Amino acid sequence: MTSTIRPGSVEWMGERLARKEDLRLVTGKGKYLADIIIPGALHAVFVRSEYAHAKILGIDLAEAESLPGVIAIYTGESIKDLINPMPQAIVKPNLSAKYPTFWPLAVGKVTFHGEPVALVIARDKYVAEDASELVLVDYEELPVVLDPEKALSPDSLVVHEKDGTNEIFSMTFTGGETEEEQKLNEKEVNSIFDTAPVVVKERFRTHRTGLTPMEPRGVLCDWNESDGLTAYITTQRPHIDRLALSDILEISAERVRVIAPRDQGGGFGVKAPFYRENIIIAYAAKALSKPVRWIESRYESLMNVGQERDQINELQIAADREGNLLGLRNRGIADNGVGTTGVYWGFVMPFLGAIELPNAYKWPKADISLKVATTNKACLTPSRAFGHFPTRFAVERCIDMVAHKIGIEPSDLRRKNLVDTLPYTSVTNEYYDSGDFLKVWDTLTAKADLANFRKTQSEALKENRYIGIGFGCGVELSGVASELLVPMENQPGYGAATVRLDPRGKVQVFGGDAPGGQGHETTTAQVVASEFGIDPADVVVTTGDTGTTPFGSGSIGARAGSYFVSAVADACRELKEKITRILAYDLEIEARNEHFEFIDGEVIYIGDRSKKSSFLSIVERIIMFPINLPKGEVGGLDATAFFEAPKPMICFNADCCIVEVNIETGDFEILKWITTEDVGNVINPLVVDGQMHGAIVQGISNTVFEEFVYDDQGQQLSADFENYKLATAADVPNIDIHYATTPCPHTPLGTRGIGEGRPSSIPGTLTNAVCDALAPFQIEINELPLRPNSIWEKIQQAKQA
Amino acid sequence: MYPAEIKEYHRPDSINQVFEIMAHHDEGESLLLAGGQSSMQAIKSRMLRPQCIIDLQNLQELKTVKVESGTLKIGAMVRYCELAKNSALDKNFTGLKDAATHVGDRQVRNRGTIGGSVCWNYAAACTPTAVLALDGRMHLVSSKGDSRVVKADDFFLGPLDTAKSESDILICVSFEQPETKAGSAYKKWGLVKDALPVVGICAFIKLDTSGLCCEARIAVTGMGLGAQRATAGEAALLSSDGDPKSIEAAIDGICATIDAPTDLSATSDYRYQLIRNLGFEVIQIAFKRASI
Amino acid sequence: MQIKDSIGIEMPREIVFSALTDVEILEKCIPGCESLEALDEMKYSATILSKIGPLKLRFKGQAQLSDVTEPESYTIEGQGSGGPAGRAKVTARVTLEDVNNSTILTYDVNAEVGGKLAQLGGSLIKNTALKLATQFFEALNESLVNSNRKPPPLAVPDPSPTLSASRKILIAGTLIAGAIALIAAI
Amino acid sequence: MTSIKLTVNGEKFEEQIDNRLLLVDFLRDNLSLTGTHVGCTYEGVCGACTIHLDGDAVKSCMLLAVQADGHNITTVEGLSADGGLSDLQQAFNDEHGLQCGYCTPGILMNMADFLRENPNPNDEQIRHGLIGNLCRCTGYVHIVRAVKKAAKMLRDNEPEVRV
Repeated sequence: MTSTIRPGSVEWMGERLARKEDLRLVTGKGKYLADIIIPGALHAVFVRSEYAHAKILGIDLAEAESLPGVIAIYTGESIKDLINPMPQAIVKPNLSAKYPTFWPLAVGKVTFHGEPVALVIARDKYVAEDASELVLVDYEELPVVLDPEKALSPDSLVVHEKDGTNEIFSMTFTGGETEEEQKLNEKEVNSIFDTAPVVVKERFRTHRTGLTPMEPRGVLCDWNESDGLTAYITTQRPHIDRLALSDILEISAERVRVIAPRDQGGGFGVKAPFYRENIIIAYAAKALSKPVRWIESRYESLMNVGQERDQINELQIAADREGNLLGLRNRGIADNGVGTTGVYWGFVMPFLGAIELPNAYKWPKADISLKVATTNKACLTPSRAFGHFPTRFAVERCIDMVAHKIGIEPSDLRRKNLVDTLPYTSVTNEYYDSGDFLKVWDTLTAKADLANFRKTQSEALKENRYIGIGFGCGVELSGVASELLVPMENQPGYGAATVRLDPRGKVQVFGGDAPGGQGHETTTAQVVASEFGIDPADVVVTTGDTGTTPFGSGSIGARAGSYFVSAVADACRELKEKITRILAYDLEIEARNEHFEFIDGEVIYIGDRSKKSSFLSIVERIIMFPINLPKGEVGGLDATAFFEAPKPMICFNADCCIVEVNIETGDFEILKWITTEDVGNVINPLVVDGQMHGAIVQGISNTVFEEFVYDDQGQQLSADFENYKLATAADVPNIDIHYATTPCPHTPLGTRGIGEGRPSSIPGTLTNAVCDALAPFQIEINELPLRPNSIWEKIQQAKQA
Repeated sequence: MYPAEIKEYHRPDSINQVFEIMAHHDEGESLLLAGGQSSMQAIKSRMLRPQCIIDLQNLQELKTVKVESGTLKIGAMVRYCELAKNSALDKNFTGLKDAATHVGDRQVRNRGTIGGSVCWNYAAACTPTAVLALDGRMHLVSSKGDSRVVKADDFFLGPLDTAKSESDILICVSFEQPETKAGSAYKKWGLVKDALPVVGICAFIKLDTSGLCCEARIAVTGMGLGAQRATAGEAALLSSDGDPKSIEAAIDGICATIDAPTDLSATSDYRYQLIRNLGFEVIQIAFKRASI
Repeated sequence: MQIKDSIGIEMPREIVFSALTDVEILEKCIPGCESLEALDEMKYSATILSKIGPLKLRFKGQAQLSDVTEPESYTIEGQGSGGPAGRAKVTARVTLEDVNNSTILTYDVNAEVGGKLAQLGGSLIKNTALKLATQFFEALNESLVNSNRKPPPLAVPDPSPTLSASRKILIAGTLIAGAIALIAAI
Repeated sequence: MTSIKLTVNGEKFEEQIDNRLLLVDFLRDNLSLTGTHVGCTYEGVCGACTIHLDGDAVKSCMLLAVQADGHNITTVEGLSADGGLSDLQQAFNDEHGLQCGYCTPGILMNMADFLRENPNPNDEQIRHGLIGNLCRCTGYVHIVRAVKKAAKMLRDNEPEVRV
């Protein structure tokens, strides 16, 4: 087999190395959740609610239970006294909100179309589905509430009666901690708006869409009295799932092991929550002491997870005639659905979305508040661009509207107000640790060549062709610091990695977070290879198994490039210190770590390059022959390091796209997409570019094609890929990526975590381009999805006006 | 997700064998399976629970494309990918080729058949629309052995509803080679490329010796009613040379008689705009192709 | 989903209304009706097998009557379950207008669909419901014209034990709407 | 139960199966060829289950296993004969044409068939050919590059030996 890894290459950081993972994935040898075989595993199929809101009067299981091959059927009533209900502290944010009580299966009533009502367990998955059809649920339909604004009105029906209200979370993010400070701030902002020469006020609506990975969810649990529970789960945070299963099922934690399969078909946040299905499958495996497997169907998946965005933002911007931004005001409303999902409960996304609303601009003053409403829809689940896809759409659109009102180029207005000195703390107290926003912006505008475009645009208009250019940008979280993650998700933010050398000089790295295809095995190997001067082929990375990896709160918020590889580098450096201490002793020279170089499989004393050792032999010496060591030293080369940056970290990117709009049909084609990225020191450009392409196309697909639709009865009408349309390869453009990097001063390698928030600047950029193309019609589009039908209608209205 | 129980699966080698198998089952219990690209969706969602499946893959005589004394005969089991490549369609029937080239995706086109598509007559489908515009004829054989030919105008009755009874088999779809010059074209609009047609429109134009239109057939789909003729639009094209004014008149005729609904995919007004936009292009291309 | 339509029946309103009460006529006219049963004065149950092309769905449903003005108009609401395929609910306002000795029957039907039926073919259902509703009333019209019924002796107490004439009318109306609803549910 | 005889990746099989067993489940569960993946339910849109049936790229979730009796099937496990990488697989590795890899087997099978019919495709043709394969991670950019590179490799080397 030809190895694509060049032996002995010197500098692995920044190398476009072909990924190690690919060799198994392109030959069909990957092992995803559904591929993991445990002999005798039973199959589970959920019976799900067909009503958006209905009492459960009774469930008749007789016929289903009599079907040969059916082993057990659970219902809410049969388990509610046997399993602790949610909420549970381990998967509950430290934020004051109303947390609904719920069990893995609906108890008393169902609150959204698709909610799990019963669980059928059978020997064969076809039989399990047959049996699920024979479970007869007697529903009494109840009225539904589907509009978040109606849900917040005092006379609305309340979905979770015990809460007494549908307003499960509300917060003001500006002015200070106390209500008085916030009120004072509000008054000051009011006066700014009263006197500002330019004020734009608009209602921005983002529809319900999100990120469905190609691999749906799955849980495979095994139980035996000696080892306890082994749970394979499609999850981004196995260590949190383990503690949650331990608390809820009351199995002491050392007898609970959660394994995220090495190969996962995408996560994008959808596999970050702790789901109720995990609980009941684990419970069933224990109760039956037989392995139980649940593979989610796409139908179930689209009705339960991957639904996010769905916000109304009443946004106002005040500015002066020269385009200096004076003030920002926003009243946000989010449609939370029923909020029955562990860790996030739905509202944590709009919470962070409000914090990130200000984006990369200097706002002297801001007044930002948010209300989150429960409705009879599926609970919001995290989706890449966590919570701030809608708020960034609102800000990036409103900034263009201000520029149009003043009569200056939107890109000039942005540049004038971009944060230009870092570190910087935003009006919502978000800390921007480092970066050069202007460098990124100027690189973009140079590539975009606006002046030339305006010429082309006017010539095209003469031929009745409407082309337009749109700009947008985004500050994104680069890992989530404990100071934000503890309150937001009740979890630590530090990265943890164990690096273990073996006597053959090979390296094993263990990480607790569970990736879903981001290439960690290769990028981590490049970091270790660069530290020890060896070949990435000699580095093996294991992730996501709570039995073998150090604690990590999960693959979330672009943690790998920021926190995980930093912990890996720290662990490597700790081992290098030990290696050089012992080598200097062996070579009988007075030298410290910085006097040695790890390169091409050797450890060389810089003072006299003839004094050196092969990496292999010094490692073998320390592990296998730990005698004649410096005082206090002991053998072994294994280190675990924990990394927490002093302050939260960010990355910054900017987008420009050019579109042509067909005014006959409202169809538009993206002719060009240019992006400039401050991604810090890059480990592998192939991987970074892949993340950017994926995020931008996800942003385009969310903005134009995908929409979760509920009818007026709360029936979810987009439960398959024919109705919930993903962008195909033929619907999206190529993407030109240009780096405009500044090393991150707060990580050992100068790397930045990138790609999590990346889709957030896409809806604004794309809609700005369409509006720019339609400038002759004075059209401003502030509602998503951005589709030809609505664009054409706006053109008709403009023609009539 | 998984089909309901299927008691019997048969793969007959002749049409008579098909009828023998069907005789053992009540009407509607057995399902004729061609490419399976539509019926398998219904079987897997369990909206269709056939007790007996009769797989037609061995019926070689249904797989041929031939021209017999001025009639193009396309076997019911001819696949989209074959239609998209078959030169026999090049002269007058490119509308069917346009449709077949953009049905679903490559994998669907490698399996799906013209017979399966016209018999399923999904509410929004390309192939039935092209067959209707091109005045195709469905050659049916019934279990009692008699065969009949049903013109497309009488074959497509409504969504999922055609003149084929449960005990009939479709042998082929035939098209009369026009004596005069003729041309056709099909276009559709969907949110994502090659999606099911929110609006699909096919035009078939015949020219007399002096290059003026002597016959015009137009069919639309995407209105929730399967393939529909738009006769009102056709008259305006007669004896024209495809000039914009008469095409506009034809489009006005179509929009006046076709009921374009509002649904999740498009508003009624937008459907009419698409009919105008695609309709104009399609008729123009049909005229151009006819005049070559 | 809304359907509004009307049909002219060359029979006096009373005859049309009473025809709507005749179980045999209804069983014949409702496309795919397999069983009809009166639960009580205001409630009725039916099993209907409806077909669209190859799709066949059996619905067990009930219909409930409300705000009746005899023999002019009434409202009915039918609920039907098609098992795993889903369900349908229909409310219909039926009005009969006397126009020089014949009747204009107008029906204004709103169909709501749930479960897979809504997800797989919402618009397909509406078009089918309209077609079947029209078929029902055409069948009713035909059966009336053929049998050339004379108006029933309304004054004479109905021999059947429980159901008063007006109640039978109402139930029949319910049936029609229920039928439409259920059929709509395919 | 019905007995079927077929060839999968060059190996002959005879199996007793249910009439209703989907071909994708037969390959994954009966033959443990788990390289073919399932990404959607009844709609058959995502393409992750694409295999070759007598050389044609088809969706194995839209076929009953009994329909494959007597036919020759190739799955992603059969794309490279000697456990190495075919030109197409190598190109995807070189150009980072995959991330999570869940859609990749379906894309490789579709594109292997596509490249036989289109030896020198441009971007637009490749993107139209990919409509039947949904990918969520890559945004398709590297996939298109990988297919283009594979086309060049295939044109330069002697044609890949069909298994």
